[in-house]
Amino acid sequence: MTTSAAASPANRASKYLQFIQTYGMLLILLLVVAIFSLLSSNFLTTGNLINILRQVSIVGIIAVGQTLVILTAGIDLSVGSIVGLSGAVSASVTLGTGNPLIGIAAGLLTGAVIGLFNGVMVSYFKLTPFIVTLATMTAVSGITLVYTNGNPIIVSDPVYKFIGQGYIGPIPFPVVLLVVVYVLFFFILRKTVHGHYIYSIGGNEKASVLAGIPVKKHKMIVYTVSGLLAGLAAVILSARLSAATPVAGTGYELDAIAAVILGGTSLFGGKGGVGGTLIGVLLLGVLTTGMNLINVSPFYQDVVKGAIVLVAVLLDRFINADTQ
Amino acid sequence: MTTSAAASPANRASKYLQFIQTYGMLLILLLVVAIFSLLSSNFLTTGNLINILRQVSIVGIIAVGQTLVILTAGIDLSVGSIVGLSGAVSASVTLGTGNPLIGIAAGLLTGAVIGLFNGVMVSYFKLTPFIVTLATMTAVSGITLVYTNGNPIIVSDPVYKFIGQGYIGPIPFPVVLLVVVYVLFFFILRKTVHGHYIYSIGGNEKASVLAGIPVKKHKMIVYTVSGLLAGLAAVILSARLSAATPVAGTGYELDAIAAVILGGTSLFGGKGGVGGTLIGVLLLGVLTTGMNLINVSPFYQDVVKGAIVLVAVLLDRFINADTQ
Amino acid sequence: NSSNQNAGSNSNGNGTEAEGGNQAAGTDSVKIGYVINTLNNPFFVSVKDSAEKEAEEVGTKLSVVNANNDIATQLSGVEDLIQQGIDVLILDPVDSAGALPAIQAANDAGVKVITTGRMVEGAEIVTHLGYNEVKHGKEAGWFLAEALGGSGKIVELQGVMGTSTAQERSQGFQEAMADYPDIEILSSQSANFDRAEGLTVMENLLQAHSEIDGVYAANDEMALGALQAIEAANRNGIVIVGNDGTIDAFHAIQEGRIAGTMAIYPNQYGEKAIQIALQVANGENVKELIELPSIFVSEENVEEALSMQE
Amino acid sequence: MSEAELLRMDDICKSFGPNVILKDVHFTLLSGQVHALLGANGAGKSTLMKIISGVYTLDSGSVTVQGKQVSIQSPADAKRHGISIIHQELSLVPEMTVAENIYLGKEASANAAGMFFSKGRLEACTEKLLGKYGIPLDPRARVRDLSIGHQQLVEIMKAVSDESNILIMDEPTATLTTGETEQLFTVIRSLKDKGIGMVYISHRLDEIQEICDYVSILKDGRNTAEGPIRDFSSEKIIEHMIGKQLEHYYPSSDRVPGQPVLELSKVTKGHVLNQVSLQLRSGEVLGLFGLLGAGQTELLKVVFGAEEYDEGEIRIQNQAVRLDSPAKAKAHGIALVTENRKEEGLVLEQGTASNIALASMRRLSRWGIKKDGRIRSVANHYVEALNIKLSSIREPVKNLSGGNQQKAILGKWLYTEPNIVLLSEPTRGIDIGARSEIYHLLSDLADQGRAVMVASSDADEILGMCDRILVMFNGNVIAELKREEANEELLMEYASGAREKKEVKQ
Ligand SMILES: Nc1ncnc2c1ncn2[C@@H]1O[C@H](COP(=O)(O)OP(=O)(O)OP(=O)(O)O)[C@@H](O)[C@H]1O
Ligand SMILES: Nc1ncnc2c1ncn2[C@@H]1O[C@H](COP(=O)(O)OP(=O)(O)OP(=O)(O)O)[C@@H](O)[C@H]1O
Ligand SMILES: O[C@@H]1[C@@H](O)[C@H](O)OC[C@H]1O
Ligand SMILES: [Mg+2]
Ligand SMILES: [Mg+2]
Repeated sequence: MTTSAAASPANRASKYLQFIQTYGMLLILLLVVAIFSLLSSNFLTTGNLINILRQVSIVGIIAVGQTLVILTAGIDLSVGSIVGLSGAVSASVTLGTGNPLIGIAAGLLTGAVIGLFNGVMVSYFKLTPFIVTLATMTAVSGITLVYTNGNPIIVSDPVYKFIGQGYIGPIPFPVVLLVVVYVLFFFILRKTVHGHYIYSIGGNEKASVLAGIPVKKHKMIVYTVSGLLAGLAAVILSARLSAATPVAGTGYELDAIAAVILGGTSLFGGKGGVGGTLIGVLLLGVLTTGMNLINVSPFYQDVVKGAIVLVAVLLDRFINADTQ
Repeated sequence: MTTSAAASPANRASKYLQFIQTYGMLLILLLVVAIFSLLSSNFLTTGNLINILRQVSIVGIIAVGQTLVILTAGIDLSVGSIVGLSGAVSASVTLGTGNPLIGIAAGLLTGAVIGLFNGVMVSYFKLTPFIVTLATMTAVSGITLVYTNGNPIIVSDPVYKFIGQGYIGPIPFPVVLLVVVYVLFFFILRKTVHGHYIYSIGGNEKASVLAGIPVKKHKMIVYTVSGLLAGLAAVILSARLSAATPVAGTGYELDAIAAVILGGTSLFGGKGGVGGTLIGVLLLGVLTTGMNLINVSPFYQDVVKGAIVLVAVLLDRFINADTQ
Repeated sequence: NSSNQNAGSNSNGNGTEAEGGNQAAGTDSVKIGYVINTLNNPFFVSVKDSAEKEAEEVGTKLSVVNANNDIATQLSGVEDLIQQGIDVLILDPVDSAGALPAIQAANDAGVKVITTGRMVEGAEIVTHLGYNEVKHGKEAGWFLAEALGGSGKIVELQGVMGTSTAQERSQGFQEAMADYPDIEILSSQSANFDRAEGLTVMENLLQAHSEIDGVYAANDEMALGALQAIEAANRNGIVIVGNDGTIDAFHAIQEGRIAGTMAIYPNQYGEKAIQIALQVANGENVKELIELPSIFVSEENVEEALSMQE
Repeated sequence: MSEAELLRMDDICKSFGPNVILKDVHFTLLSGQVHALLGANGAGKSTLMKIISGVYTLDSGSVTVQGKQVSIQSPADAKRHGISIIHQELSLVPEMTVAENIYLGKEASANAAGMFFSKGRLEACTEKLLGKYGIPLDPRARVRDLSIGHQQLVEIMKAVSDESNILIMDEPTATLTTGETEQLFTVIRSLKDKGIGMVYISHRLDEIQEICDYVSILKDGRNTAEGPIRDFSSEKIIEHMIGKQLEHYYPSSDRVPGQPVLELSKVTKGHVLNQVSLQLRSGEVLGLFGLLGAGQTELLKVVFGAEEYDEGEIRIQNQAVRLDSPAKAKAHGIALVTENRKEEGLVLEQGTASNIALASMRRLSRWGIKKDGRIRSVANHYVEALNIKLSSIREPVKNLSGGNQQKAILGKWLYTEPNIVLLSEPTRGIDIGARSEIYHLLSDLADQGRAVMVASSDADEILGMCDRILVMFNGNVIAELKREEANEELLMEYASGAREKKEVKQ
């Protein structure tokens, strides 16, 4: 066969391009890290790196669910509001039952149920994801206010707090969770049938239906997972803070979406993955911490952040110029 | 020609369906209006209807620009932040020069320049609209804080205030502007080559490029117009308040996008128009005002709003069941 | 002109001991971190400006971080400041809950903590510069009730639902109203601490109620927005009361357009926070609780209030 | 018309990454010439044409248009130099009307005022244009609602209306029926008389013989032969294209069909299918012939559960079934090879392996986890069996040539090992060598006792490969013919409604 002979180098080249494409942003991240390290001697320390990882764990986990949803060409605006409600539920159930595990389960379940609702609306009722999840976002924030009567809920249960404040060896527990979630979903996207279908649905939903794939079911699962992961983020957040506040999570959806797209996943579906998302999450986290460390005035922080993000995507574009 | 004969009724049917499709949401709007009218005797009064129109004028005008952008399969997240900066610029220039017209021009120009910047990034540098306009949004809010040092700017110039508080006969001037903008862009979308290209670019960008259309130029124009209209909204808002506040406009992008999508324009481009957007804007405006009027507890307002939006899109889906 | 010496003299019940003590040795080597709950309104912008001004005057290093009204960002900000190697942390909590881990993290790193504004239960802090939002809501409510002669129809504009400021001010206001059976609260609506929303919500309330005698707004931004709506509708004679004591509000009081505001002098607040932080850094003794000057400002004392707000 | 040189390409090289696609290719087009560009799937025909039409830029070489060396950087540049192209892949705006699509980018030529846009005037111009060439399209119809063949006609008229000197047609007839093809030839002849030079790409060699004056053949991105058509018999062309002679183009069949496995009785769907009844037996290849819009595609989709039907009954192995989703149909052992590869067939961003595996994930996984090694070997098997030309089974299929994309879709469905294989225009865009392989492949399936039903508007292929033929007209099955009794004239007579309904055996 003529093809196999030609295949090897081409294959390698395309792998190389793909590497650059995904990891162009990684290079940029490293560049930003290098710059901050030069500007502040406190930046490149183990303590600070762990600090950054812990800080990004919450949005980082939400961004995994968001990646799945966006890969199917959908969007989930409700995740931020789920953080508010799930946190309140898990904190209050922990207080009520005295059992943190039941509390945590309740928080996760709350997230999953809201996600399932979104999924059903999007898949079975064929509603636009943007509007459905926007409506859910609005309604869920309202439900949180009603549920908490607008008041924060303090939790001091040590097991509960461990989720957010504990350590496994030198590694903060939220970071452990972050890593587990990324590894798990990296595997799911690459190695499972469900992951395969996520790409095919996002790449061409019609062709997927015609290939006999239960597209609705898989889309529904994706939204449910997104809700579930937002629930997990809620538990971590409330455990980190020893408290659930009703406004917690506001705006996290945008941070998560930004990280996903910075990481190279297309809003039109079918292209990308959680590896890129992690880089996007880290880039945003490093920016925030770095600017605090080198003491950029708060009024200028947004200017600098916006500018750096723009420069990052421009650089990325030039790195990838041929691959388009 | 066998087909032409068969085509006419099909064509008429499709027009009819299109009517229902666009105006299904109109029916729902009327339903919501009817319900509020039953619940509050103050709702269906000329005074209140004018009140609603004046209130929606700001987001309504922004939503026109957003419609154009979304029709090209883009998105503009920066419009809210433009409202902040353009308002500050137009107010401060009005104070500085003593000439409200120069101030207003400066405000509009600010919006247009930011929009142009977005447009260049999206068209010529081929960056993802979501990330570009998110970065601009962040940077522009920062610039506003730096420019104003975080403080509001009071304007009391009567000409300036007229833009927001004046009347033409019984009609508030912002409402006049709203109507002019909608009529103008309804016309542009339907009757000009530029409008035609907006649809073709959103419908199939590749085909548009292959047809030799200067796609980049037209996309750039669309973002510029979106910025310009956000600048206009900023002038109206600051004139209405007799003050420009640095946080003005925060979150308006989401309201505008929601209105556009509720109005039936597809996030994937090529389908929709400003007629639907107006209905979306009105629906959201009516909800807010209606709930204030019937005195829904603020704790429950979001729950009700989210639920109604969801019911609206569900109803709309059933009305349009066959057209999909 | 605003020398830091006058901080205590004209405000009610403050107890700073160390006037003049802030020039103590080693100021320039002290690093202060300030996590401020929000910069989304003029009140906190003034707090920040005055703190920065004071820090510059005394020549100490100050890093300000904006928590953006989010407790997680607040915690991150504290962590970042600890990484930066600050000596003293001034924390202006976003919420009365959720700040504990941040304070603990600072303590663990050997950073001394001062809180301002809201009290954080059970936290290990050197001192608290505080005010009481329930009390503020109450005082503003009383003023409004008295201004209406103890009877009338009023509306309440609340802040961002679910934030402790909004909750506590509303609670105080409602408690005050309980003392006035002849005052009817027609409606309580949220305008999210925002001027533009204050305008639109008030426009709607004016549509809904043909008779409104008074407006209680949980902050001045909403009060000023409501003012625009009322003036545009020519509904003269509505008594408006706000909270915060921003310059814009003072001017409106001067012009007789709003009746009063529950003022917490933001410039003194920032300035004093820095002074106390320095004392703490230098190991001086400070009181456990320092009440911040807050006073209701109306037509009567607005000139004085304005002169203090320079 | 004098035979002036309109276009000349010399030493054209083009690579994608490390893959050399075109190597020192030359090509010359004269005024009034219809120049066939031939080659197997993936030979580089479309790539060469995309270079002159501004879609790709060349790596090296020169392009001369009417004696002047030019640099073409964009489709707009190409138009300015008087070059138009009918792309192999449809590039229409589905939400827009026929008129809007035909005049896309040249509204000004139909409108008086440059900035303003009048739909009415576009429609009038379109009406005139369509009338001139006798093309039966409604200018006001939305393209999305047209069958793919009609969409192709729109694409053709779009290029024709450019009034360019140079017109490139990349497989314009792949989706057209004989009748439509004749219409296109009329168009071509009239353009030829005006001195317009045309490049004509097709895998249908009879068309080449009929309409072309001159032939250029590419193989693996290099020129292999060229000359006047009279010097090139079809056999010679094939030899230059694929490097060998083709024997047994169509398989010979002496099968005896078995029991009916699929039966439709009085299946009706709107105006598209009218009381359709038919039987498909195991061990037979059943042909479904019809003109554009006769309803064959709809019929297959209904059987596959991809579209609903209003009334009637479908039975599989004598059991009445309700097939309301492709997933269910698949579970009943049915496969459908769709006709519109980009929209319905492929996940373009994914590789060939991923696409081939898509419909068979259950077999290619355990506990929900993919067997990657198995997927690779399956993909490699079909790449070999179907001779798919690609650089890697992971390379996005959007980079494959049209014909190779079609083969990937075939591979996907073959691997599901269906008992009932439905195919809609399965050889569309496939080169002559591969086409013959597919015919043999389908024949083998039938020999193994599977049931094959092929919808095609290519009468020749229907006649060559099917054991039995049903003809559709206006949503009705109007005739059933045995292979022996059928011929092209008869098929056309039924398909065009010129001959009345013939008794259809139930
Ligand atoms: N954008 C691209 N990136 C990488 N490879 C490409 C790209 N476009 C085409 N190719 C490769 O170039 C080769 C030639 O493709 P081309 O489309 O020109 O073939 P063709 O002769 O038109 O074939 P067909 O008859 O199947 O249409 C193929 O192997 C194809 O995979
Ligand atoms: N979604 C749709 N909306 C409106 N009409 C449609 C739609 N889909 C198909 N049609 C019409 O139904 C008829 C049958 O279409 P179908 O695709 O089955 O034709 P076909 O015989 O397979 O034609 P071809 O030979 O072009 O493949 C056509 O007239 C087509 O225009
Ligand atoms: O005083 C208010 C402050 O406490 C709150 O957090 O934000 C709004 C302000 O006006
Ligand atoms: Mg080709
Ligand atoms: Mg068909």
